[in-house]
Amino acid sequence: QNIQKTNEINIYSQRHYAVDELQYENFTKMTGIQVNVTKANADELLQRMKIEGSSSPADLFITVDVGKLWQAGDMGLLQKIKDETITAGINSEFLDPNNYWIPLTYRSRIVVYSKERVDVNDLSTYEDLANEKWKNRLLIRSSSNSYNQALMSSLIANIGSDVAEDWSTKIVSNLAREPKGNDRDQVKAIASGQGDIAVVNSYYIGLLLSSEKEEELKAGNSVGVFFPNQAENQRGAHINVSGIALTKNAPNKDNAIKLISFLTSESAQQTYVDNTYEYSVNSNIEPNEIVKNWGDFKKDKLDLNMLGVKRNEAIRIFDKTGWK
Amino acid sequence: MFLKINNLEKFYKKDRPLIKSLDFNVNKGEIVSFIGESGSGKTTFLRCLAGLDEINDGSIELNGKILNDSKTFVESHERKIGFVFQDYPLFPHLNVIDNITFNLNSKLNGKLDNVLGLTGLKDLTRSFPHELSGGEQQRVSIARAIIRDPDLLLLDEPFSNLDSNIKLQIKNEIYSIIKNAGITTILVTHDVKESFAIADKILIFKAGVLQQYDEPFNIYCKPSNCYCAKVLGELNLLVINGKKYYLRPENINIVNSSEYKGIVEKSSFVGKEFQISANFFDEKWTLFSNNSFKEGCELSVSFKDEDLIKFDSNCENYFTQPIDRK
Amino acid sequence: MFLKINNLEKFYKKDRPLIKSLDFNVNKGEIVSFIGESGSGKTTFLRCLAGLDEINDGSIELNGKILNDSKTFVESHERKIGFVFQDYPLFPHLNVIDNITFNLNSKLNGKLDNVLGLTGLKDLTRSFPHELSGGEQQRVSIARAIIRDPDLLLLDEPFSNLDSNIKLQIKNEIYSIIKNAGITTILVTHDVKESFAIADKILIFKAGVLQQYDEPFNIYCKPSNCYCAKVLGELNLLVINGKKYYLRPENINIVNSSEYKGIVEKSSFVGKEFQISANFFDEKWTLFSNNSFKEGCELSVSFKDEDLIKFDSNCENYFTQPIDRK
Amino acid sequence: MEVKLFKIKKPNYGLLTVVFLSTLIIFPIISLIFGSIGVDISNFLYLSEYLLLDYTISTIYLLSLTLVFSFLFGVIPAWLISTSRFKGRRIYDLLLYLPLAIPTYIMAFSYGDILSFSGPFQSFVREFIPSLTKVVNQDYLQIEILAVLLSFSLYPYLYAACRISFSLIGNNYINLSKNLGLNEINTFLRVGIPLSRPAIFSSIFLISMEVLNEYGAVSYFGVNTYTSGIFRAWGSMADMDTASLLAIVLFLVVCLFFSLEKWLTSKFKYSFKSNTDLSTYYKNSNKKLIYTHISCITIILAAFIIPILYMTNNIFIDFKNIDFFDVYVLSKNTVFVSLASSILIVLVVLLIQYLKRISKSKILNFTGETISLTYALPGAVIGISLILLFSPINDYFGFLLIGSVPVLIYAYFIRYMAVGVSPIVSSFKKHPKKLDDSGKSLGLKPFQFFRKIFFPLNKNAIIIAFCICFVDIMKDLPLTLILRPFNFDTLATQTYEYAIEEMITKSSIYSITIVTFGVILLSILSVNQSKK
Ligand SMILES: Nc1ncnc2c1ncn2[C@@H]1O[C@H](COP(=O)(O)OP(=O)(O)OP(=O)(O)O)[C@@H](O)[C@H]1O
Ligand SMILES: Nc1ncnc2c1ncn2[C@@H]1O[C@H](COP(=O)(O)OP(=O)(O)OP(=O)(O)O)[C@@H](O)[C@H]1O
Ligand SMILES: [Mg+2]
Ligand SMILES: [Mg+2]
Repeated sequence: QNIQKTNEINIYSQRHYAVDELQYENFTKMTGIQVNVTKANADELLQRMKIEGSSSPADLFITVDVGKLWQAGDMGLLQKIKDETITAGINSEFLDPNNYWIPLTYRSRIVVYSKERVDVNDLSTYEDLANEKWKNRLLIRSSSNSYNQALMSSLIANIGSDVAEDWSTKIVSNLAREPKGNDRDQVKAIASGQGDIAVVNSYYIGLLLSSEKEEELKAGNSVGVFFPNQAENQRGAHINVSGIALTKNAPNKDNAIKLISFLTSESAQQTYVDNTYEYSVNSNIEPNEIVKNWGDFKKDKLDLNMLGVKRNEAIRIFDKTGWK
Repeated sequence: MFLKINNLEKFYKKDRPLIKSLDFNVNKGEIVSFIGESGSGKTTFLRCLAGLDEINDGSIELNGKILNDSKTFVESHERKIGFVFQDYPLFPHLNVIDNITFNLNSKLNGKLDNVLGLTGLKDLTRSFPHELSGGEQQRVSIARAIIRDPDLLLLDEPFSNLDSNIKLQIKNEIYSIIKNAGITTILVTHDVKESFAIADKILIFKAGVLQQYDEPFNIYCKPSNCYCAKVLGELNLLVINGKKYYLRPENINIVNSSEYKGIVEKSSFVGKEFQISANFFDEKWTLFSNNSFKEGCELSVSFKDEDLIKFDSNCENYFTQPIDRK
Repeated sequence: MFLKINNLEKFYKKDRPLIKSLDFNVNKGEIVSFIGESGSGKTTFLRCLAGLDEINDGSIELNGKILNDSKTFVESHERKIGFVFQDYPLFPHLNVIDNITFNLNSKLNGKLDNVLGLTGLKDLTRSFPHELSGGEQQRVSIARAIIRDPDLLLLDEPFSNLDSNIKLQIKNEIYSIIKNAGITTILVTHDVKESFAIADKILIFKAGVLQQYDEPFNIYCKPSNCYCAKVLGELNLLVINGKKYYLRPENINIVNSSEYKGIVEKSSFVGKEFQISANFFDEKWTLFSNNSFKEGCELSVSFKDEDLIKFDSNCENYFTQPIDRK
Repeated sequence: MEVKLFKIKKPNYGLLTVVFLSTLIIFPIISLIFGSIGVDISNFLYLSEYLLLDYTISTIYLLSLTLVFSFLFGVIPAWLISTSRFKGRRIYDLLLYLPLAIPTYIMAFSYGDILSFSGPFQSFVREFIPSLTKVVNQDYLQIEILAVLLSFSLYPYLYAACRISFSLIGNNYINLSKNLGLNEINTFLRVGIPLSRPAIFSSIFLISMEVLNEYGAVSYFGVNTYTSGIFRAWGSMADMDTASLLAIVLFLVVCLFFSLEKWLTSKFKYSFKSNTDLSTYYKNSNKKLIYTHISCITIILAAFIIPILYMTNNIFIDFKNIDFFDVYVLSKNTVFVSLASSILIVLVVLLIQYLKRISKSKILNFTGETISLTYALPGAVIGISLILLFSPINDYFGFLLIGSVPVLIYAYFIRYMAVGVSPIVSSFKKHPKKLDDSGKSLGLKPFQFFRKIFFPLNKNAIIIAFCICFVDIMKDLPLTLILRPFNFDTLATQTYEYAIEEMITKSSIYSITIVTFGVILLSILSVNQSKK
């Protein structure tokens, strides 16, 4: 039985892209270790791990929102990973200061604008979106979306909760329509003229621009990509990472570490960027062609754990200011 | 003529016509009793009148308006015909009151009380159908039909589950309601007594054909064929010189001795007198007597010649084809 | 004693007992006719016998085996009791044959033919219940019960939808089947004639209480109270010197003149004779005559003193509490 | 009267079985309720202060609209198809069930896409009728449209139950109503609908619960329902206790409605009268025929054909990327668990309803009803409560129950019980008790009873219950997501994973496979049905 154990890893994952399976296959091919995955929502997985406690079969926990990784650590479900060979290849700005998790990819929450109706020079920072000039022109999805929650958390951490609350109020009053739809729909809404600018995740633009549907391509092409807060002395665009963490009672710890180092290896990182429109956490890996066209950008240096720490406060601000 | 039935034909399977050619008229306010064997098509006929079935030929005319012929079919809900169904269906989700007043919205408090009283349902107004006895359900069904003053009232075995007491009471009340309001009524019943008691006319129906349609007394005294005679009461067959004669039981007197002798087969008390089955000339006779006779006894009887009933040859049975009565 | 009912009590609502304390026995092979008003609990009683309802107190014993008492309840399907329901429900997914032979697997071809013949269903064997007339459905229901030789046969208004012809035939056949096989039978009917014709004993039931249980002739001649007397036939009230006497219509003779005079209210032909309603001493009387009388006519009658019926005071009405008959 | 202490009957195995089964079913709820005693309610208070009123109002609005539309799409065609005979009736009958196979969120995402700026509708107008471009260029993500879309995929619950119920009303009551002066429309309103109350109530219950538990479509349309509250508490505030508390409150409210309805109708009966004709009732006028065709075709087109065409188109677009082997594996998984669970559900529902029917026991009656109530809990909450229930066993025996197929089936069994109950109860309530009495007096033993009366009489309903359960379980998400074994995907999870990542195109092959199974199943069974 022991032998069997050493030959597998159990993953609870929130990520469910085809590329993940590809990575696991490659890993199994390389090491002969069987990878078992259960994919579900992060909250349910967290709850499950918590209830299962020491008898949990999970070795690794993967999310697309660093906030949940922080939460897992906070709940005492994780153990630290201190492995130089892994962290060496990773751009240190994405690393967890507490070593509870390892980043795999990252993406930015950016502003897109109608190429027809918006002068790109009018765009500057997230804070600026609260400006009167965007009244009835701004599009963004609902506050129950974790990307927005992460964005708000970053704002609280960076500019303080009072200012953030004020910002939120103004954002709400600038909205062209009630928050709804997904990120792509915000872009389509710009295309159809319901609003002029929108806040979306970077890789959705990539998805649109690579779409097989002509009309989607058109929609994607009608907007321009803008990374906010890029100016000198500004903090940079908000980013969020998709990361992996080792559970507290991981039954197959050694295999798990192997997988982590595999996923952070340059070849695996290359696989990520080849198949998705995310950015690699390894500075040596260039992003996908479409993404590269948007150019390099300055990233917010905030401790990513803050996206989890400030989560609750962010939600209360949303609620208070009526951001649906 | 209030209700005119012309050459009505009806079948479920084309080769087996149920009603061959029915032709009769009813005057306004008349009560016609429709008598026929089980399965002869009485209910089917009422269904046609009520517009629940279409007739296959002929016409139905009510109050000068054609209800159904080859071109017209007035929908049931436009006919204003009261129907007490043979199996007295009640809506299972409505209580007695709601069943009775179903689809009536006018104020009818007085009338309702009246109807409830006459059908003896006053204590059961809030009961649901499954909590009612068979007779109670039937009474609700009657109440529901008569409360709405129909143009034509169809009663299909309306009293089959009522005890004699309440039957008598309801029968009398319905009779007076019908007569007062001048509601034309067709009553299907198996109980010839009932027909005699309230019908203005009796229609005897057999083998898809109207056999006789007349006032009770006339039918009893001048039955148009043997079948009609039998329907209204028992008939004993007597063959004299190869000719067939019939005798009603009540016209037979038991005497000490006579040329007519028979053997008692059974004698049973039927209340007020004994009914005696006896074998006369190899025919089974029924007669009545105030005394009981033992099985096997010899019995002598006498009768008056004028009480002998005779039919000409085509009336010895029943008509199988519609006869022209015009 | 084949069937023993001891102190049976039954209610739907505790404060309104339907059957207060029923106590009677039936011998093997006897036919008991159960007579009671609509809604008096006849069907309920049969349901208890059949095991479809539980009794609230007392016991039911069949053939020496307790079927139901405070400790025991034999399930319906273990009782082998034939039940012809008042509304003759048939299984909608089965045709006539399958309904009749439902849950019978033994070969019974001869018997089946026999039963089909007697109920006149030979032509309808492949019909489904909804394609049958009311009477035909009822006959299927009867056939279904008698084909399985039950220990106890319960007939709840089994003939209500049959015409007199087929009724007579079935009644006679059932009678001989029952008598040959010695099947104990309880027959609920509203038609006292029927009871007289086939019942060995009649049970009169009213207000939750057994009023009288005896042979037909005895009940007719020695009714235990006024109610029983009335059930079996009409009764005319006569008050002589402040004392109440009753007279049966058939014991009244119309004479040319006498001290008893009344006014005719209605006279109607009931087949074989006229039924006359007349007003005597402010009471409504019924009598029979061979002639019709006009409304308003004066009528003189005579009767024999020995035909006067008298009840002691507690029998003037009906019993409201069970009486001890032991 | 003596007090009856001992009634020597056979031990009531039926009762024991039902109590056992229903305990099995409601155990998770009970554990949830006990688990929520004494939890920290500050988040709960916070939510009720800021959001619940708002959420409740939009929930009620969405729910009412959805029910109205479902009623239109479900009940009216059910009546038309049950009470008239016309050409094409059978095919409509089949097609009208099918939208059930399209998950609500797929319906919402598909229409969201179809109606969006880049969708075929707007593109078409821009291309060919430019003058209308302004008119059609709207924001279609509105709560009213959401309600229509939800009812597109939910009305089949109503359709199924009403179809059963309407076809069992019996000529007898229809004739009565005609005779009492009601035309067809009034008969429908005043006889058809009241006599189908149990069917309508149980399917309204199902639809309401689906709407209440719907998250994907609802959040896509930016509508915040009560469930958003639950997930906000859980997902965003990381407070599972508050989430369960909210779920329990919802559960209790539903229980209240449920009991109210049961209490109100405790005296009512809905059965047809025995010996009645159950078929054909109404003649078709030409006008009515046209109306019938138009309404059926419109519904089928909007709720089924259009989404299917959309998905098919997606498949063609993405054809080269489709991994058919994967589709095959997922289909195998899906069919296996759905089949096992729906058979289990139908058997248990039948057993319970049947025992309820032949016994007079009050307890049985009560438990028979309560088992549907599990549907009132969000799937994810049930999932968690099961994990809660089974993890001690994991600990104790050292093997994994959670994340095994049996537990997954058990979870489906709990959750989808109500889906199976609805058609079967609708049918059972329609059959007169008199038939049971006849059967008993003809000496039927309990099992024979089932075989000879209940099964043949309720066959249609059983078939439909099975189909609906099967299709519903095929679509299940929350339970599958959290309880499935490692590396175990179903068509639904795969559909969802793509859809949620805004890759509708890729998800289409999986959702259309779900639909295909639904079509195959329904067709086989409807052919089987028509043999009768
Ligand atoms: N839907 C049907 N399809 C075929 N045959 C039918 C249908 N309905 C009735 N019948 C047959 O037509 C005949 C007449 O039926 P109907 O109900 O009119 O008889 P009825 O005179 O009312 O008899 P009863 O006195 O027994 O009620 C019966 O023999 C019956 O079997
Ligand atoms: N389930 C029930 N709940 C409450 N009351 C009931 C129920 N069933 C019957 N009753 C009442 O009990 C009484 C007796 O009913 P039952 O059916 O035994 O009468 P019955 O003597 O057979 O009458 P009928 O001759 O009219 O059929 C009726 O008044 C009826 O209203
Ligand atoms: Mg009839
Ligand atoms: Mg009765």
